[in-house]
Amino acid sequence: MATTTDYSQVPINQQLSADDKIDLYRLLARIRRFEQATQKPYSQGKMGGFLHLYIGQESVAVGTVSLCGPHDHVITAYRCHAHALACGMGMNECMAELFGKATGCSKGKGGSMHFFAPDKNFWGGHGIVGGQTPLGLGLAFGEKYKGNKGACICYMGDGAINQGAFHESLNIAELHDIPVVYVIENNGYSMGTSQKRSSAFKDTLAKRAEAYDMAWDTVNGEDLYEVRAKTQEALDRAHNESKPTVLEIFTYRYYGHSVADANHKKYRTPEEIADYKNNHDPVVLWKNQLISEGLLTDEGAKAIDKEAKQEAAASVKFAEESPNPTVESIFEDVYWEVDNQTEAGTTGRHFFND
Amino acid sequence: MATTTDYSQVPINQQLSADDKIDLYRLLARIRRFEQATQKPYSQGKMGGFLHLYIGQESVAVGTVSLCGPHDHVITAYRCHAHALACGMGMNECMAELFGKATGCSKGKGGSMHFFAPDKNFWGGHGIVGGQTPLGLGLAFGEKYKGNKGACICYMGDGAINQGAFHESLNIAELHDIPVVYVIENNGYSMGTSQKRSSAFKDTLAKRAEAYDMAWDTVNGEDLYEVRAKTQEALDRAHNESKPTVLEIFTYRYYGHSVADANHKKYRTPEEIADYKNNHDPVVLWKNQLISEGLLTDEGAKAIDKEAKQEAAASVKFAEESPNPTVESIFEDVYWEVDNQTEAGTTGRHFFND
Amino acid sequence: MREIEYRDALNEAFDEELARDENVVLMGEEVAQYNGAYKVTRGLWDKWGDKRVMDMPISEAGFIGMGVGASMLGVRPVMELMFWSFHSVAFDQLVNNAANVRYMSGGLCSCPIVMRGPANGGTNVGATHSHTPEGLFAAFPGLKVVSPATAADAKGLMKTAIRDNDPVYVMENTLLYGVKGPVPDPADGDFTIPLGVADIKREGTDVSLIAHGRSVLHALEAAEQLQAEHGISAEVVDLRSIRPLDQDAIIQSVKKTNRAVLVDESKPFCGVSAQITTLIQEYAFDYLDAPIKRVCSLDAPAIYSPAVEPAQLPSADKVIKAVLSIS
Amino acid sequence: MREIEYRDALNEAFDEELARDENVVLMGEEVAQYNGAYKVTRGLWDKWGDKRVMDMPISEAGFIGMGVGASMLGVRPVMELMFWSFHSVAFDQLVNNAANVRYMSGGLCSCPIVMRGPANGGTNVGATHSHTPEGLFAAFPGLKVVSPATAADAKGLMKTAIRDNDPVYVMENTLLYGVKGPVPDPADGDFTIPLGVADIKREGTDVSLIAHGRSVLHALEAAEQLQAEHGISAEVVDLRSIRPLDQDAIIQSVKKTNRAVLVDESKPFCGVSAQITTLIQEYAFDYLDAPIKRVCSLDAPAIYSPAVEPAQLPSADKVIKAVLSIS
Ligand SMILES: Cc1ncc(C[n+]2csc(CCOP(=O)(O)OP(=O)(O)O)c2C)c(N)n1
Ligand SMILES: Cc1ncc(C[n+]2csc(CCOP(=O)(O)OP(=O)(O)O)c2C)c(N)n1
Ligand SMILES: [Mg+2]
Ligand SMILES: [Mg+2]
Repeated sequence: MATTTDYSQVPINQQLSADDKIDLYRLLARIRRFEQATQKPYSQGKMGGFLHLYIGQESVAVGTVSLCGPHDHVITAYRCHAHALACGMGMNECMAELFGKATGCSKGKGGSMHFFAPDKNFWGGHGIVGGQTPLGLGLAFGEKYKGNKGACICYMGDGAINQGAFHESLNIAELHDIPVVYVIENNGYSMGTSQKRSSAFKDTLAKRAEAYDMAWDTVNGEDLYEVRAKTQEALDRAHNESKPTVLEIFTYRYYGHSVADANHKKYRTPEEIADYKNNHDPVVLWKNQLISEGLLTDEGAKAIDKEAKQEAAASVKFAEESPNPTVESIFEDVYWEVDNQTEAGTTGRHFFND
Repeated sequence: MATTTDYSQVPINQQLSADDKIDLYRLLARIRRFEQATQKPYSQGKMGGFLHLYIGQESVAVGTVSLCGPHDHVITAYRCHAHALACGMGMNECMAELFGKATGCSKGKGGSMHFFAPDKNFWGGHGIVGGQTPLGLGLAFGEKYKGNKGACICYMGDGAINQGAFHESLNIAELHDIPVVYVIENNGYSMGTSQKRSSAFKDTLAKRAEAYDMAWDTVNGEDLYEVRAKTQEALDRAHNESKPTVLEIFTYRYYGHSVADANHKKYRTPEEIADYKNNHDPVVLWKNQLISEGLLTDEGAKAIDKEAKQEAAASVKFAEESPNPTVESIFEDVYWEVDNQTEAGTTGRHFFND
Repeated sequence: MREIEYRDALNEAFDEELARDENVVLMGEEVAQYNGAYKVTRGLWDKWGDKRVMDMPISEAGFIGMGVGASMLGVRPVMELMFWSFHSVAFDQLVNNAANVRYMSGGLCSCPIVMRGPANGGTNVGATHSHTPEGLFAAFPGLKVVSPATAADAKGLMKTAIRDNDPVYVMENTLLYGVKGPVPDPADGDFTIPLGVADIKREGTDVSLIAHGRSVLHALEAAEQLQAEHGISAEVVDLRSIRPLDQDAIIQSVKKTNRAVLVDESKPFCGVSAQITTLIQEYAFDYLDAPIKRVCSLDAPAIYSPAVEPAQLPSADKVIKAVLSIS
Repeated sequence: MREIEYRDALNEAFDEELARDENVVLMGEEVAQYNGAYKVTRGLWDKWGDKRVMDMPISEAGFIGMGVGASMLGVRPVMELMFWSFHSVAFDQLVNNAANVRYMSGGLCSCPIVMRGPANGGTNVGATHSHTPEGLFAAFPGLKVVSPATAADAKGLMKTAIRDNDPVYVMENTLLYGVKGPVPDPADGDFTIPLGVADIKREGTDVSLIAHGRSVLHALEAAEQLQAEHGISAEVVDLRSIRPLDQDAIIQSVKKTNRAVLVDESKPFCGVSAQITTLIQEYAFDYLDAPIKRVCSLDAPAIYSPAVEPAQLPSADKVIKAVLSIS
């Protein structure tokens, strides 16, 4: 990954004002603090199901999403908290979703794996590995169909690339000139399986794109400037040529696959984890970058971080105080026509409980 | 595809005796005549369903299967008549299968798309595009698991390569060192869709194997010597290194996708079809080769062809005179345990008709 | 009324909806340049062009999922599966993404998509190509399933399905494509049929024959013979829509006739007929004078043999036998 | 008798069958080095090594199909789906290749394979991860489906499944993995339970509670309360095996009690309970004193909310209510 390009100098990064850069830091800090705030309530049993933390990978979601315009869409897998916040969702509705509350972004129906905010161009949060990859294709296709200059950034893990649906999507994307950007967030592991044990490949995973004659690139995910620079190239290709790209972004997760993954120190060495935390932490690196650029002081950073922490704590409070969904609500949000009490929704029997 | 190698000179072809070469011609002629003999009864409504003819592609099945030893297996898609005969199945049980008779290889249960002869290492005949590709992987794995030096040649069409299951299979094959040879029989079209309209690729379809760091090659399918030479390399790789290969063999089908495909002169020009028939017919080319090698005379070839035609006609007679399956037989061959009247097969209700 | 083929009735539905709403787009294998494997989309690519009628590679999971994604943005894709049997390679997109995305997003996404294609046995294409998955999909809340038996129903239900804001899975039938039936002239106005409304295709008093899809034709034929030869008056209830289901029509008919025979080409285990039986025994328990009987496909994978396959499927004869067994 | 966890009962079954037959091989995601996502295969890779316990990439269609192909050659793969819910991405291999290859080959191929994994709701993992597909698969002739409720049944059925020469789909349950129950000691001999034999988990005279999987526990709990609080004697029939099905046991019980309540975590539309209802009304029509009632999961995709999901699932309370409604 050695490179001599100074990505801070590319136009898309040059355009960033000091405030923009600080906002990026704020977002990184907020995402980190949001997820940290989930750990206690999760361990107290206040949340259910899985909790897949993104901690360590924040620069990927923040850098890529920071480039999205009004016709650009975002969709990802179950490790979705960061993408959701980066798209502009509030901590309250996200935290409440984790608590399964009616005030959650998905009304408590989706949980950790299924955050949604279509009004902010964020389309989930999907639990079936690889299952979101054709949906991302469809979102990109949809914008093109409507005649807009738009794209979809569709994220997946390094383990997900071996799902058939992804390959089918790649072929269709290139064949039909669909402006989708597939981002492989390569954190080195799919659950307890290292990249080498799950994928056969030459050089890099992204290079598989060549099989479809598709553009691709690899990205050092710890460097927000590089993430933005290379993602912008892909978005330009999508917007201007209506062509897809595969980007492989190297990153790392500090915690287990999910909070329930007690094995995560067995399949990785403690040294490996410590090295990433100490030397490659994307939040720290960006903070240091801004300090070195003279845009931020240690103190300023601390204040931002403190605010983020408070916001996260407040969201926990909001979630805790929010009402649960009603049992009746189980039957809402199944059919549009039923919810909207249209003629279609009131004709014939839709539900078959006794 | 221009090449200067004389494939007749490679060891695997040098090993062929005059009789071997004439036997290959006989097989080509028999396959051609077998399929030609199906046309009349099919048009008379004596067969049902689909009838996908292989005419024009014969050298592919004949050349590849001619290399198979006792631990090598063959599995293909629905266009399976040639592979079946090449594996040593008789015309009678194949023709009877087309007629849906009890004497058919699959007792009239499979039809044209589902010929089987596991005793001859022929594992079908599969109708779901790409669905056989993981099965081929499993057959190759099975031989390896049992400690044998074996392989599986798994065939599919140029349209089939865009099924997710195939890509999953490629990754697993390379990752777990599975001795499978995937043969893409590229006849240029999947139904009415040209290769260019169904696949995005660089240079050749087989090159997609590079995405998995897998060996691959392309083959001029009209030349039996070349087919054998390059397939042997793949089989050697499978046998000696337990490594997979993708081979793309260029070929052509003269008729429509199935006999019901009335459109086939619309998506291809008559000139294209005529050119292949006149200049690239694999049966004629091999005959001419043998004549030029002084191993066969025109007359000798005619005699072989005549015999093949008679054998095919006899198989039609056999099929016509064979009994239909009984209605009761509908419930046979569903469960092994039931068929074998074991305790398991006679415990509990297995079938739920009133 | 003019008579047109079921196939052309569908074609008309597409053509009218393509004209009505620019968000409607047809996609599938061979639907455009080839005019459809069964010519259901004949002429539409010529007329509407590449943007509205799109050929797809043999990647059902990929393109069905793409349709689902596009529908979330307000495109209204009408996706052809060349055979419904190919659902097996796109199952995740069909039963997770299409069926659940509205729910999992708390109603924020919706999925106005139509999946369609033929789903039937009887053409000697063997076990993998003869699935009849209407019950299988109707089992997933979030999905709607219809199964038209006539040309008019095909057109009317298809147009409604395209306008519906939920995923609707339309089960057509290769054996019906060439069958003609009366269909209102487009000049006489927009012709639609609501989902969730059964059609009493024949009135009767002695037994209710409840069917959908091609089985309706067997039921009607049986009803004629039962009348002529046995003096039994059979009512034929064509469900048309499996989910939403016109339960009232079913129960009303059974309460009148006190006997029911279900005709359903699905396999018997957990088929549509099992669900209808369950509803009848629950909601008309005291009205039943005999057990509910079912005529389904024989419970084995679909046999190829052209001589034998018909015996595996429902037929008028079998329906008559079932009726006589409880009369 | 010693008590062990359901999880460990399964583990023992694998260990014993790995020892018994060198053709038995375990495959799946994280089953080897990670010891299984739910630790069901704990220690087996250490003991049996790479050849007998194999990790697979996240490619269910690929590796399940590979298992099917290997089984045709006489290997006996035991395939883990980390969740049965992931059937959706391997559906073609599961319902076409595994279920049909014997049939389409006229009996020349067979497919001695086991597919296994947890299939249940109740752990707040949402709609895509909470499918209960036992009825869905049992609908395909060629497949066998079992659903053990106790540790002993889990071990006994699993061992039989592995030895069976047809594809057997074993539906386990993440909520049962940690539940202990008596399981015979291996030292006392080979312990197997035949497929197709229901187990009367509790005798009774007034109503038959018919269930499988975790629903059996709800039925048992309800039975105790019905006895204690209402003087109603409920018989609990644990199906254990969905296909083959012990129809005799069901019908015999209903003929005795004249009333049936089915408890089935599947969704109600075309679920297992619809099939059982259909059989009862057909074979015990004259014995039924009241409509058959069902307690299923509420008919919507699985909700996440931990506070609400329990209300979507069957429970002893709901069973009691259903029983009282027909008593
Ligand atoms: C089809 C399917 N198979 C298996 C799983 C279980 N599963 C969930 S996440 C995961 C690992 C995915 O790893 P990767 O794609 O690298 O993403 P990461 O967790 O590292 O972000 C697995 C096996 C699933 N959800 N869906
Ligand atoms: C999953 C699936 N989708 C679609 C079909 C219908 N179909 C059968 S063959 C075929 C074309 C396949 O073309 P190709 O792979 O090139 O093989 P060829 O027919 O040329 O031998 C299609 C679309 C099918 N059988 N299975
Ligand atoms: Mg990963
Ligand atoms: Mg082809």
